[in-house]
Amino acid sequence: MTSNLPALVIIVPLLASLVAAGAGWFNRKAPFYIAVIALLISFISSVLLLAQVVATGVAIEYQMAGWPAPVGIVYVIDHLSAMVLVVITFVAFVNLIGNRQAVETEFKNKEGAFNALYVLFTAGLVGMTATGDAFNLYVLLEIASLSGYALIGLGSSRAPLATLNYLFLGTIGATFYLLGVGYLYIATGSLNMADLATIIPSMMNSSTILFAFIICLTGLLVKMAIFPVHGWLPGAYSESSTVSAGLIAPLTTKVTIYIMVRICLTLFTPEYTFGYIDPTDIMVAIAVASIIFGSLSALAQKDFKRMLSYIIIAEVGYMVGGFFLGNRMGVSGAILHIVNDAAMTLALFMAAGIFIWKTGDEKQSSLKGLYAKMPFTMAGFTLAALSVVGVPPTCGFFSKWYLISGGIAAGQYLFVGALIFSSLINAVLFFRIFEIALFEPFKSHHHAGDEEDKVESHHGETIVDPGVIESAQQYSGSDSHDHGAIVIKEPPLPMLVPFLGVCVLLLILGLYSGSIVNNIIHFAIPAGII
Amino acid sequence: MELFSFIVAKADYWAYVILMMVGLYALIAKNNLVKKIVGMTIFQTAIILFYVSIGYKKGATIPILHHGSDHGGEALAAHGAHAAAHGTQEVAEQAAHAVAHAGEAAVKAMDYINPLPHVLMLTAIVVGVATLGVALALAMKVYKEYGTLEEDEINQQLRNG
Amino acid sequence: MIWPIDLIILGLVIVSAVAAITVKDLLSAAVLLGAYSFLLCLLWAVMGAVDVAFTEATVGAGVSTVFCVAAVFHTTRRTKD
Amino acid sequence: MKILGKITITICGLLLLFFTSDFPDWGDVNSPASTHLSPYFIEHTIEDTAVPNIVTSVLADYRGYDTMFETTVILTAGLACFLLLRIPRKDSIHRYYRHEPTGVTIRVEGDRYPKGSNVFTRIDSSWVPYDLIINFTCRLLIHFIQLFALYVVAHGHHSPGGGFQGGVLLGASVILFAISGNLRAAIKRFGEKTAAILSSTGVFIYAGAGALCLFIGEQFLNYSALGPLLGTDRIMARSHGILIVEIGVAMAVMAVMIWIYYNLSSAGKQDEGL
Amino acid sequence: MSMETILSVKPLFAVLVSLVAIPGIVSSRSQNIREAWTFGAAAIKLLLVLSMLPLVLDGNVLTFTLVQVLPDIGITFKVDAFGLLFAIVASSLWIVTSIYSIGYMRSLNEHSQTRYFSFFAVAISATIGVAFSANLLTLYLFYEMLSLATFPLVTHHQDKEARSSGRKYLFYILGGSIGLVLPAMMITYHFTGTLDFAAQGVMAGHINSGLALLLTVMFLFGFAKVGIMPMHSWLPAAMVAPTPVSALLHAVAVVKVGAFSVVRVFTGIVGTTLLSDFGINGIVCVLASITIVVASLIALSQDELKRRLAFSTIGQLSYIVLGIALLTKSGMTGGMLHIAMHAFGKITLFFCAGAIFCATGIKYISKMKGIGRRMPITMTAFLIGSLSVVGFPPCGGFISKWYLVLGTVESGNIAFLFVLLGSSFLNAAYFFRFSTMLFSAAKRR
Repeated sequence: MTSNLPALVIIVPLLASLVAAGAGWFNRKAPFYIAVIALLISFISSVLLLAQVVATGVAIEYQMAGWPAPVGIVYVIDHLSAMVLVVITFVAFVNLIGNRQAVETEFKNKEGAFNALYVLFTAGLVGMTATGDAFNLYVLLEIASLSGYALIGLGSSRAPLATLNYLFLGTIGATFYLLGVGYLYIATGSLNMADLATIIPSMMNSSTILFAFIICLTGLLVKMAIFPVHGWLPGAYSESSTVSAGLIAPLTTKVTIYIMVRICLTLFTPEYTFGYIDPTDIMVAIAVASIIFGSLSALAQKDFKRMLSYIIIAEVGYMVGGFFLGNRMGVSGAILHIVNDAAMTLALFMAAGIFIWKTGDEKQSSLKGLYAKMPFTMAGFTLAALSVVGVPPTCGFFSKWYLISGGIAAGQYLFVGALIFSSLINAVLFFRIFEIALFEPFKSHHHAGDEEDKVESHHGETIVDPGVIESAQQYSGSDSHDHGAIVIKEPPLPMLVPFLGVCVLLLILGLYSGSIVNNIIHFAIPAGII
Repeated sequence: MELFSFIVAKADYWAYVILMMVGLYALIAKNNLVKKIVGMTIFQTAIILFYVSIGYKKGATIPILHHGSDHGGEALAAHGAHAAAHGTQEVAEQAAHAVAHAGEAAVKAMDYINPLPHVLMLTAIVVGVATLGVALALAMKVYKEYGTLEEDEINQQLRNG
Repeated sequence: MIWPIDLIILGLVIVSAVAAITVKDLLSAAVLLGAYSFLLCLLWAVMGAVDVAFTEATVGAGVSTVFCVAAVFHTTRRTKD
Repeated sequence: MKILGKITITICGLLLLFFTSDFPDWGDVNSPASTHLSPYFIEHTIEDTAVPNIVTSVLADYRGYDTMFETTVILTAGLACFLLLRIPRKDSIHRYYRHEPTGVTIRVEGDRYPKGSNVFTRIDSSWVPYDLIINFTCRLLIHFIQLFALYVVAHGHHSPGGGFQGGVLLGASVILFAISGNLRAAIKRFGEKTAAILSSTGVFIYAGAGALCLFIGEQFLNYSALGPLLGTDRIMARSHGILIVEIGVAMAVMAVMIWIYYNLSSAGKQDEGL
Repeated sequence: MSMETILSVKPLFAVLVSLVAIPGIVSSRSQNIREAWTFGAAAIKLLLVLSMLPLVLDGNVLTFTLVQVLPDIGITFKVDAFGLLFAIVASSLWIVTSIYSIGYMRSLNEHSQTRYFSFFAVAISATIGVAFSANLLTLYLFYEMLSLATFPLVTHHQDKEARSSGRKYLFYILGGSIGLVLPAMMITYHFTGTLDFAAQGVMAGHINSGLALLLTVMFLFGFAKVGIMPMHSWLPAAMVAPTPVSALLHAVAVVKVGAFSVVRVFTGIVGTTLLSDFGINGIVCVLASITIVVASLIALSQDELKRRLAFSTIGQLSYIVLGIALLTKSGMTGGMLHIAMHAFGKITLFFCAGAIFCATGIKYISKMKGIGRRMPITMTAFLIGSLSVVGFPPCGGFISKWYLVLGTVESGNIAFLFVLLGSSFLNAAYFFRFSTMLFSAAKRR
């Protein structure tokens, strides 16, 4: 069975989504568990694949339908794709188990379709990551996109419009990519990435190849929402339901960046990308614009999820800029940041999910006094926020380290400056939230118990001092007798534990980033990049 | 005549660019959501035109083989019919050539149009209709929410709260 | 000698595409899109892509048009551009 | 926006036009596209898969993996439309009933039914009388459409067509029935649940056939593994495998087309259609 | 004396021990249990730190690498004499401060005491981490950890003033570390390929004079905790914190971490030869001297006792920087000693200030007339503390100041001697004017 692992990673979610879609018509609880089990199997398979690749050091090739490379479609699991597979399946799995209650309330009577689409989205991303065929990538990209549209579209009342914009730009991006593949096909007659990589060096001067590169890249840049074409992202992510945002926000942009890395390094060889075309200056300039724009726009947002969305735009700039620095440090940083940013974004959106679930409001001001009310959640949130700011030893610091190192080595001091600037802005953003959550007295969101809470947060411990948590829980416990007031306390354990797990993971990723880089990313970058 | 053959050689590619730009224009500049969706469909089908043009080979026939014993007769007939339909000298010659070699079942690649782009484009068509369906569903939801399909009117409503 | 047919249909395709995005009535746009798809289907038949033509005829000209009409029916025919 | 659009498309268009000059001529037999990979398919389809329609063999076998996801794309669209549009509860505002003997139309508020409902028939609010010819013609046509669709599915190995086209035709026949009559009658014959489950089942047949190959011990979707099961040699097994998946595709595509139509034409209420 | 490098896990334990106590502190059901945790951790920490003393006195160096986070940089601990001195000062003062905190917090019935003790423990952990850092990255890590852990302590009162002070605090500290130290560190790493503290620095031979000057200045200002003007104004603002916090953190841990970091970077990264070869130390000396004089003058004019102490601290910190930047043996010794001596002296003064506030609720010097008669023991302690800070002979402060003065003489730059002496007079002025006032007759009621 181990030889079939590359297929299992994607087949299990695919079959499970079909079963879940059908089972939803008979049992409302079954689809969720089917989805969870499938994602777990997929996650385990991808971990095994990663272990196998790291142990042997050789890429695994799997021939779909038994046809060898240029004729049929092959899956290629190398260090890079195995790592991204682990990230995708992990994020999907954790986000789903952490949001069971939210799914049940937000998608009532449509659990089957929702879980099926959720798993299909994951399957699409997994396929995109693993495939070695340029056209197959397009098909899977469309699966991920279409299921993504559906997941996002069923959010707030503004979600359909935002999703429609996303759909238009997403289609433009995907179609551009398809056109690029067509240009490659007309020039070379092949669709297999490895095959193309052997042909392209012999026809470096072909303008068709050049245009294929440009247009593929343009399509992917639209898909990853870099600065001039970012318009769809904030609306789509902030209006969607939290469980969808928790899946899509960490993964879509990151996987698209992975695809960009894959296309530039595996399909167009590094010699072509960095040697012949050398787009470093212009791409880094775009990245810098994206970082600065994303950071400044985030500063202007009142809505928590919207702010996170703009941070994502800045993070996209990190990765694109880092990759196109074209040196080993920068590319390592970009790849490491794919992993780290996925984890950070997941943690932040899970935190957002918990806040919204608990307070029923997306405004930053609704976080008032939450430190006293839900200390564990806020501790996790603080950790995630510090990671985005880039405080060691959280993982965000280390990818930033590589990116800045790469920037200095490449002499792109503007990029270095933008990274530092964005870190400072992020610090301002998150400390603003910390302040609100720490200083402002807790405001009851549902009128009842308002007075009592105010008293408690200021002087509650002057009488007895049983420790913050106990007191907070006691008070909220007594609040719950109030008619219909939503009491803010820690979320239920199935929600809290996965969230805290992700937050701890941020630390672990940070501490072990050295081994990740040495054992995985080092081998994922072709030797041609120094 | 030189110019003419040049036009014929590239006309399909030009046409695809024009169609693509028509679609892209509608996507970017049109105000009505359904119009944008129409533009999106045109945009996607332009790519299909591009791919199918890649696959076309002069003097070749449709990518369905006439083969061996059991279906040989039908396939041959079909093939002949196609050649006749095209009415070109070369195709007829190719057909005759193929008939001559039918017994040996030696298939020559240059006799048949490249099937690979067709396969890819079947997928693209299906993706197109799937996207269309989802886009229309979203447009209907938008209409239900705002009572209009015009983007400027929707933005007006959003601005007014 | 299929190029004359090819060129003529290409011209018609472009005309119908432009018409579909300029006509000031969404139902007409939907129907014109159907016509556009059908012309493309002809074009592909000419180029020997029979399977693609068949698919375009059923999916593009058939079902897509029905979907568009259904959507227009449930929203509005009005358009400003 | 208009000016921006015009500038964009002018720049893009000119760039694209400029780069077409490097293309091989239209119909060039010696272009890379025609010489690199595709000759393999043309020359080996019979010996590999015993399917003369190269498009079918490439679609369902060489690149069968693509096609599986192509079917999944369709399913995704169906699920997406359902998730986005479907309103489970019925909006009980008002309905129209027609008294058949007299032709009088009455409007009923709420969820009630008029007494003696065997003489009353429910009609759509946009109902137009005297559609007898349309009704009759369409119902006559539907059988032929379906027959042709089945032929297309089954004969995809040898002639243009296959699961997709056949599936769409099958779906179109039901859609035609819904358009010519009314949506409720169509739903009564081919319910939403049926459509949903059939669509999943169709893709499941495809992916399941692939997974079966995997469990037998070959690669995913390598139908030749099914040879012993079907009692044929490995090459014919591929041919049969293609037929199996084409049936799955047809099922899924038909069901999804109908499902999307139900949701789109009734804005998710599945009450009154076009 | 044999210089040996010993692999030992003790430094890690010394750092972690107070972190381990946090779950205990958080989950304690009563005040007593919670404080028992604090004391236990503090005692163990001090014992751990002291247990390393004999080895280090023999001239050994203890190292331990926790994890290799970057290809050739790990989170690595190294215990040498200077680091250990600082660690002993910090961990012994933690015990003292804990006792003091308990009295202070209980007597004032402060809220959120659990949070207070937890973050206190984190802050100490970070301080020890800084003391034992073997490379700049590890130091930076614990430096940031300290900045963040002290934020809730500084803003403990959660009122408007605390909030604006907290903002200021973060703005200077985080802005300095992210905006200046991080890039400086990266540039250093890029050119030298290492961040380990080496005896002669790592920059020599890799970096030209202009860049070296730029990096030095970036480090000096970036470690804003050292309070070189103009990066000083967070320190008076942070005095809104409860007094134990001001005492331990703003007299000992935080500012001394800043000074310690600067010393480490100057000696271990930039390297003394480079500093003197390029004449960078002169610029640093001038910056420090300006800070010394200006801070002392401002201190004179402050009426709030804690603010006066704060400006005094700013001045005293620059003594350390000045001592190091003189680049003479005595100057260096003086600077390093001054870290410890000033810590003990200043913490005494802060404790007294807190005691006055607890007992009388008075914050302003002008209202404290005659308070010495009501609290004679406290005020005697205050007098001794201030004598030490001024540098009177029997007190610890004298020793360090003596070495500093020697250093200025050795360096041959008499101007700095005058700066030192002049500021000592100013110190004397602002403390003794106050002290005499304390013991003068109280106003008749």
